[in-house]
Amino acid sequence: MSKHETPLMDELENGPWPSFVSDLKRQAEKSPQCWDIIGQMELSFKDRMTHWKHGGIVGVFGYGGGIIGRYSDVPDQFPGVAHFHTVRLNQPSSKFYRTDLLRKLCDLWEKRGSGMTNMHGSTGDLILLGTKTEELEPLFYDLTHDLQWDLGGSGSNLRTPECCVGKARCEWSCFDTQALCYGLTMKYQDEIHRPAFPYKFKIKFSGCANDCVSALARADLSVIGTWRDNIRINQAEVKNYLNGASKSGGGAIPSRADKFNIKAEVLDLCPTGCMWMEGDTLKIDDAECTRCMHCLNVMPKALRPGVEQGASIMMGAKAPILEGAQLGTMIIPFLKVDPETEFEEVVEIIEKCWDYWMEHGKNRERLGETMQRIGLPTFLRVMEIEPLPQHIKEPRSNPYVFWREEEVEGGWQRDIKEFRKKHAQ
Amino acid sequence: MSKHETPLMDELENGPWPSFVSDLKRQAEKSPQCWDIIGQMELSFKDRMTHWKHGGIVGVFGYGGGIIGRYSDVPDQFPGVAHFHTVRLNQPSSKFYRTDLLRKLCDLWEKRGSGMTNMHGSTGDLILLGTKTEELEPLFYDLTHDLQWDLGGSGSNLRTPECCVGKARCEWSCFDTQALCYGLTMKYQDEIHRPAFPYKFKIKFSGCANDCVSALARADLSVIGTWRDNIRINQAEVKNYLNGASKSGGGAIPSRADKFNIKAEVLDLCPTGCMWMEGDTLKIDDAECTRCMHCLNVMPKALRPGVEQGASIMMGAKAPILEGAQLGTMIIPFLKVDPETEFEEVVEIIEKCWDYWMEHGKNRERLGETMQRIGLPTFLRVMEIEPLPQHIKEPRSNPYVFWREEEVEGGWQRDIKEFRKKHAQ
Amino acid sequence: MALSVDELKEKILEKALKGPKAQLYVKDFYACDPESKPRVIKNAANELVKEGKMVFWSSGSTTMYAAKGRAKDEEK
Amino acid sequence: MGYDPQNPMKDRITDIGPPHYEKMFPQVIKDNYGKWLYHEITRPGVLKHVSETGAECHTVRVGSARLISVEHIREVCDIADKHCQGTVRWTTRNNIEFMVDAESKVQPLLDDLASRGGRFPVGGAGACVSNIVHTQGWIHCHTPATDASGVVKAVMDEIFEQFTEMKLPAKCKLALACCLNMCGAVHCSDIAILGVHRKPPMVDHDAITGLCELPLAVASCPLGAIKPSSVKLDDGTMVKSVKVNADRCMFCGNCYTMCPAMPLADPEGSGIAILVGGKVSNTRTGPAFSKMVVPFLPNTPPRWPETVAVVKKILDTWAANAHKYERVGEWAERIGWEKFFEICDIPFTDKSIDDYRLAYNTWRTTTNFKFTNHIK
Amino acid sequence: MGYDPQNPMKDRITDIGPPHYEKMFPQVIKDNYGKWLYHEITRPGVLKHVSETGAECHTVRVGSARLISVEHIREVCDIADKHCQGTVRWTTRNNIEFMVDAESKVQPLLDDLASRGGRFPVGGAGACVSNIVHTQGWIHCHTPATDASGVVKAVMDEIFEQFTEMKLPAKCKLALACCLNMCGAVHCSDIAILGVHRKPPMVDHDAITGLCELPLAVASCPLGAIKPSSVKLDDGTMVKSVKVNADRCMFCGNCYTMCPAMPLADPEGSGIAILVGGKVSNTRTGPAFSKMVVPFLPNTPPRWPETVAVVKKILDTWAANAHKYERVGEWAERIGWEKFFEICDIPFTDKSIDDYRLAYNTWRTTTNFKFTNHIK
Ligand code: SRM
Ligand code: SRM
Ligand code: SRM
Ligand code: SRM
Ligand code: SF4
Ligand code: SF4
Ligand code: SF4
Ligand code: SF4
Ligand code: SF4
Ligand code: SF4
Ligand code: SF4
Ligand code: SF4
Repeated sequence: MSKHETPLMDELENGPWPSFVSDLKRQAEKSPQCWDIIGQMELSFKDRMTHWKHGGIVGVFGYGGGIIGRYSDVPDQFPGVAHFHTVRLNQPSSKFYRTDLLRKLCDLWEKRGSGMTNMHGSTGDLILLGTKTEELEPLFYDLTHDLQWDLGGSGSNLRTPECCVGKARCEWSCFDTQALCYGLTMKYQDEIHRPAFPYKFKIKFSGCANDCVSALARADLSVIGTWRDNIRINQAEVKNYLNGASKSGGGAIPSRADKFNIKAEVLDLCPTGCMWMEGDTLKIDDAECTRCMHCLNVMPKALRPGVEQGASIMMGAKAPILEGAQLGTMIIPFLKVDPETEFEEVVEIIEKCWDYWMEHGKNRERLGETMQRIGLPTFLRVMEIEPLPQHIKEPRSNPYVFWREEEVEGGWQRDIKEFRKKHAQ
Repeated sequence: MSKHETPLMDELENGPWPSFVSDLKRQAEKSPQCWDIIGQMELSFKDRMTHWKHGGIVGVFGYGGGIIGRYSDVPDQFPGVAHFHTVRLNQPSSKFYRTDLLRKLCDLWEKRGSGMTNMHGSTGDLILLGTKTEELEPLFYDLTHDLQWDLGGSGSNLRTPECCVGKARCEWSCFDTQALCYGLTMKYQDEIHRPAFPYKFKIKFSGCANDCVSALARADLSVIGTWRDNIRINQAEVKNYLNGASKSGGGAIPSRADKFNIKAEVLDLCPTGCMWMEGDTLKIDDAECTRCMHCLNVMPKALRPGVEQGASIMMGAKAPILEGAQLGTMIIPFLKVDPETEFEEVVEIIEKCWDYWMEHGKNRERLGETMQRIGLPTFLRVMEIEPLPQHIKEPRSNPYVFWREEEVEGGWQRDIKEFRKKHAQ
Repeated sequence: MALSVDELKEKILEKALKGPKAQLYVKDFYACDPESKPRVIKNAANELVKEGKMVFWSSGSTTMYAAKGRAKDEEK
Repeated sequence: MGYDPQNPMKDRITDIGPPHYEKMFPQVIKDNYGKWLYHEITRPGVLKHVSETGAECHTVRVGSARLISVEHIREVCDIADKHCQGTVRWTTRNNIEFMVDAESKVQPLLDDLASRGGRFPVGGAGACVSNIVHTQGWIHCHTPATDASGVVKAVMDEIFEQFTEMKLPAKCKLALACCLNMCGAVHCSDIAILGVHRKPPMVDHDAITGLCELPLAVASCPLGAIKPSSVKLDDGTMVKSVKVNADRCMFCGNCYTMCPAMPLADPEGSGIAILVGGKVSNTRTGPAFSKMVVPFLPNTPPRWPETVAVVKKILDTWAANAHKYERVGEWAERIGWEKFFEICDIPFTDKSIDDYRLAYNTWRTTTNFKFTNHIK
Repeated sequence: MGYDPQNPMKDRITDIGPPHYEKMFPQVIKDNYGKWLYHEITRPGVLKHVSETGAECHTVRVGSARLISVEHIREVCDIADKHCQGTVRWTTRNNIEFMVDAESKVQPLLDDLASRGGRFPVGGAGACVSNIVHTQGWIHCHTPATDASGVVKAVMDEIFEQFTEMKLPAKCKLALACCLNMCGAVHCSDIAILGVHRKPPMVDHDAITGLCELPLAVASCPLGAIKPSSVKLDDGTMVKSVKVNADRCMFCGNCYTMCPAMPLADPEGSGIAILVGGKVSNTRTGPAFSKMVVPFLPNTPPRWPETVAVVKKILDTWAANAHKYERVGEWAERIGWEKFFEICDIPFTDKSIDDYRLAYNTWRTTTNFKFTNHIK
């Protein structure tokens, strides 16, 4: 583990954005294997190719997830990264940290690994980047004993659930994202740590339709906060926007903030056209509102979500491999999310879905792909959910209805001989 | 052929809409087999089922289209319709008729058939409804000799082309729909009368984007008029709309015509938002206009298509059997349609497309289905058409590009042994 | 009648040890007892891992099971 | 002269095409071809086109059953001879158009038409329901799931004043097709009436080998529901035939198109579906498919009251709620389909949820929706 | 104490989950949980949340490379200890947030951050480009077609002021994924940088049986391009292996995921595609996929100038032309994709025309289009 010539890497120490190369070099002072990280990266920059190989069976004993095995394909040149497994730690909901805990983690990872991390992985885990096979068990031991901290998911497991900042620091959260995220994480520890499914399963929680955790793009099941009564309007604050005392979007778009034009910026952009002014009083026909959040975003002081709050449940989002990407599909338009009942309603839906998917999902078939394969009507039937127009953007345009025999008067059995009596060949 | 008891049919003689039953009865005085038509229809009304069987091979000698064979499955009850073949006559373009010709046709059909017709069939043919096999040849003889009139298409033929009223009586037609329709009909008599293709092929012509012949829904190839310069504005007439002297839509929507509101009725409904008023002068940013026809429709006196006129060519529209319906897909955004050159450019496109489809189309595969199967990029390549953003609504969202070997630097042949020298297993 | 957990584990292990496939999806074990729910089978297989008789093999995205020693193992 | 069966090829004329359109034109059309400047709708069913030459063409549009007799056509000719110098035309929606070249000639024409016992209703222009584009049904076709002319008559009788007046927010294009082949533009209509089957085909084993090629029958099924099979007939002989896996059948009827020994029509099984919101014109928004909102209504001749009621309800609800110029589909998109079902009082069923190809594109992938009475 | 390799099961603790979130909260967060009333962005990168109790939380958001060392984290902890009572958080886009409970504490914090040699750029709030969500690339993954951290650094250096200021019409969400697996939300981002392969996999016949299960490799290909095959090795032995039908391959890499003996990465073959116009929020319009506008740019480390230029061009063109609040995709839809290609000066290729599943839905089925310089 020695310093290598790394002119390409070094170039990336220039420029205003924080440099991971400088950071690696700083860490290398304490964790010399970082020189080999830089060295192998340099080689990749030269070869324009990765130099990592597949992982395989590494993991901590009894867990089927949480570790991604990784080996260098040039271990002789870079022995410091011959093994370079990552460890996925289940982040605390919404990723708040106390420094005492973080410092302990830093020390532990400097001792047991490369000292490099990802804060955070795309699924939400805190990722410890690069260690040897033999360090895994000791690391896990210290982690659980000293830090009371457990691994997240990988493989065909429930993946580490993730949520937006929600009620902790946002005025719009329509349910308690942290509580639900943490509650389900604890309830499903087994599913997170040991493979249970045909393929990965991801759950994400956003407190409102802004979806700050991108659940609708990335989660097999997403819970998105909403309300079913009326937007709360503070008319005095509406006037403050009109007279310029408050800034649109809380000041988020200063470059285009000449004078607030409520018609152009709110009324005309409301997708349902359900807002209008009567003098300087703002009116909303809430029955027409789809709670898209636009007007609340523009006038955060004047408008607030209604008080009858809950969430929509969408299923099946995923990246494109293999059938093409899917966004979450509406499954439950509105549901109360109640910590009192330990989120009973949500749990029931999740488990009904798992039961079906575990039995009928094909290997490496994401939930969304299963839904596509069997069709939404069948999926709803399986889930015992009444079909609603809210499930669709628009009704089918092809005429190919799969009627079931019991739906058709007289069933399907007919006698061709009887038929022929009335209709000669 | 006697009068039958037809209480259900008789019911349909009531009501304000013209009654086909009364009409059948009127005709029955001259064509007694009409009693059997009414009789068999009555039976269908009772049985809630058709009483017709497949047709088979009837036709006129040497033609593979123009006749649809049909037999009753209750011929003993209704001998007058035991045979009930239809004859499709190729309508004159835009369906103008002189009465002398029509009267001759009436006489001929009373002599040779049931006396019943469809004016017109959904493809555009004039349909003579119901005759016996032995009448077909005599009918065809008289038709061609006395009326100089030929049959239209059916089966795996080019179907009878059809066009909107166009320049004959419409101010918006951007090319000569009748001339092109008639020209191609004459050029392709062989394709209309004898099967040439894997399946039916339909061509329709509309003079503008209003598409009064529904080509975009129904034609394997549609030619739709448009222009590429600026909408002609008559500002004096604009003022007449503003001051109420002219009625919006030429008076088409009187029930909602309180006072013409150019903003609500035109500017705000323009899909590209490319229109605005400067005082009472109407401005259009023609570079942004998609020539959707809305504003011209609303203010026919003030707005006219530009003068550099031509057409878009769309391909592949069809009804849902079997892959689901398709609308016409943009193939040529803009083309001059020039009678001087005998529509050379259009002919070239049609024949290039036929050449490919005849060779590569599967049996009973409509052009649109072929296009779907091979993909639009391949189809454009086959058609030697440069790919344009106008061909699509939006770029692909999946990342699955089928690169061809010649497009990739260094080709596809690689040596795994060389690779392994740099990347150990 | 569904098999007992022990019977189930026995069948699973037998399949992992002697079956033609070295690495199996959890679904491949469902056939060991059509009467048992997927969750029961999954739990039995996971217990065999805990007992050290089987191992998890993971591509990172996909997890499979193998009898100890039969997995495609980098470090062997 | 005439056709000689002994000598069928004698003097044979082929491939001469249709009569030339120009020869069919009224004089005012011929003279002003390509010169039209603008048009007005001077009263329901009456169009006035003005040419740059100053000439005018006044068109009186008249409803027609489409299924018409030569006697009726002769009457049309009588009218055309009397008022229109012996010319007449038909529209792409099967209406009849009488054209005159002066305003003064309109009223006499209208009076004449009105005197003919309701056979020539004037209308079908502007913001109205025009004629219902339709197909054969029980009058001629072998595959229909419902009738055409009868249903059209029943519907048009009920909404007749929407034809003769212009009280709608925009044009409303109705169409009917008697089976899934959808001859016509049912798949792109504001309101479409569609004949649908719901029972899988029977197989007429006695007759199948005589009536069709088995491999074609097998290949005809887009879902592979038809398989070759050997069957023992009543008389004990084994024949090659096919069997249908009814659970995979979607009742498209393509097998029957290819093989007459596989009928699917049935008095209870077959009936009508209602689709709405299609259009063809490119005005504002592009062409759009009609969407299935009622998957099944029974065949109830002679007046199909269930179908008539649904069509009228949709038409009236749209008329009462849409903006000016807004076609049915544009309106439904604007208010949202969940609202459409609610205010049209149409029960929502899973049959409206697509599960054929491309189905995923129609599922709701946003949390944006309106609460309706569907959500408890 | 500690882990005892001789006795691995001793005192083993499992399934305890993550630290409880509440224990991690700053005091002001704990006290005002669920009570927040509204927020403001007082200056770039600084949010002010006001509670119904009157309490305030001021958040300073700081950019991060995501790939960070424990030394860097310790520095974060130092700052948090000094200003934030020992608490800090990370956002869903990998920025660091320092929260203080009074306006007066903001400036000292900002000064401190500014003093640390550019390691803590403040920004990423409001109408800006926030951090680029990204993945592993050459730092850790085995399947990448490009790097992650390097490309992100190169792009962020170039558009740095879009992070530290708020000059855009709306938020612009950038993402990078190093292969088609698209770990992250590349498929729904305003501007996405995507690693793509363009050469079919090689097959390492010598090693394949040792490295993977052949049936899994065969089954992995969504297009059935992989078939079992017997191959003679150099030493003459016949082995069971697979062969790839290159013409059917779409370079998805799924085979390599399942079978390490089928690598596809290549210095020339692999590179970057640019996709634009996706979003996840439901604001105004629902979530939308990103669309591929540039199918391929070469891998040119360390600075990827071609990629940087395209991203900047799109960003600048959008910024100059979009309406307030209009996300990239909303803008492109409004002006039309043909205009997007024209004004962003991006060559249009057939690669942007979909020919995978559901492709038909993306073809233009209306005559409505704008003339651009593409039409001769
Ligand atoms: C580490 C991480 C990227 C990162 O740098 O952040 C990651 C890394 C890998 N992902 Fe991922 N995925 C990561 C989040 C995602 C996400 C985002 C998310 O979870 O919100 C997605 C898109 C959402 C989704 O699941 O669809 C994602 C979609 C994939 C896919 C495609 C799955 C699909 O069904 O479309 C694969 C391929 C596969 O499963 O075979 C994949 C596979 C992989 C593998 C295991 C590679 C492989 O082919 O086996 C990568 C291991 C890299 C390594 O060396 O560590 N990864 N992967 C993310 C997990 C960190 C964490 O736990 O926090
Ligand atoms: C007569 C007519 C209906 C009418 O009452 O007007 C008609 C009647 C038949 N059509 Fe049609 N089609 C008629 C216009 C259409 C149209 C409209 C058009 O051409 O603009 C369509 C939709 C557009 C299209 O082509 O996609 C149409 C789509 C079909 C289809 C579905 C084809 C498809 O690819 O989706 C079939 C079924 C088939 O081809 O197997 C079909 C088949 C049939 C057959 C031949 C029945 C069959 O299954 O073999 C019908 C014969 C009925 C009879 O007894 O005469 N007909 N058919 C129309 C032709 C009259 C004319 O020549 O003017
Ligand atoms: C006569 C006819 C053409 C023909 O060759 O026969 C025709 C004639 C005219 N059409 Fe049409 N259209 C005719 C069928 C159509 C069709 C096809 C159809 O109905 O099957 C369409 C497309 C249908 C669709 O979009 O679903 C059609 C979509 C239009 C439109 C667009 C309306 C819209 O709101 O989208 C206009 C413009 C308008 O009405 O403002 C238009 C306008 C016109 C104008 C005003 C054109 C003109 O300046 O002369 C004509 C009189 C309109 C009227 O009757 O209100 N015409 N028009 C057809 C009359 C059918 C009938 O008897 O009712
Ligand atoms: C801190 C964070 C949540 C978290 O749990 O970490 C967050 C926080 C806020 N988001 Fe967000 N959003 C955060 C990621 C997201 C994401 C996900 C992502 O970026 O990957 C989205 C969806 C992305 C998408 O649509 O593609 C997201 C879409 C929004 C929107 C909708 C914007 C739009 O125009 O569509 C708003 C409303 C707004 O900005 O007016 C919003 C608004 C907000 C507000 C104003 C909410 C509030 O009242 O506190 C917060 C400050 C906004 C700001 O920074 O300008 N947040 N926000 C995330 C910060 C990421 C970062 O470091 O940049
Ligand atoms: S998703 Fe909604 S509730 Fe959650 S942080 Fe974003 S804006 Fe707030
Ligand atoms: S939330 Fe959206 S739909 Fe509802 S009123 Fe506001 S802008 Fe309109
Ligand atoms: S399609 Fe256009 S040109 Fe043809 S009749 Fe209709 S409005 Fe006139
Ligand atoms: S034709 Fe359509 S797009 Fe063009 S200006 Fe008129 S309304 Fe706008
Ligand atoms: S729609 Fe069907 S039943 Fe009706 S005419 Fe066409 S093919 Fe025949
Ligand atoms: S009706 Fe259609 S789906 Fe059913 S068996 Fe016949 S061809 Fe197949
Ligand atoms: S996007 Fe592909 S290459 Fe990048 S981390 Fe994910 S799996 Fe690995
Ligand atoms: S890269 Fe994808 S398409 Fe190509 S062979 Fe591998 S799995 Fe098949």
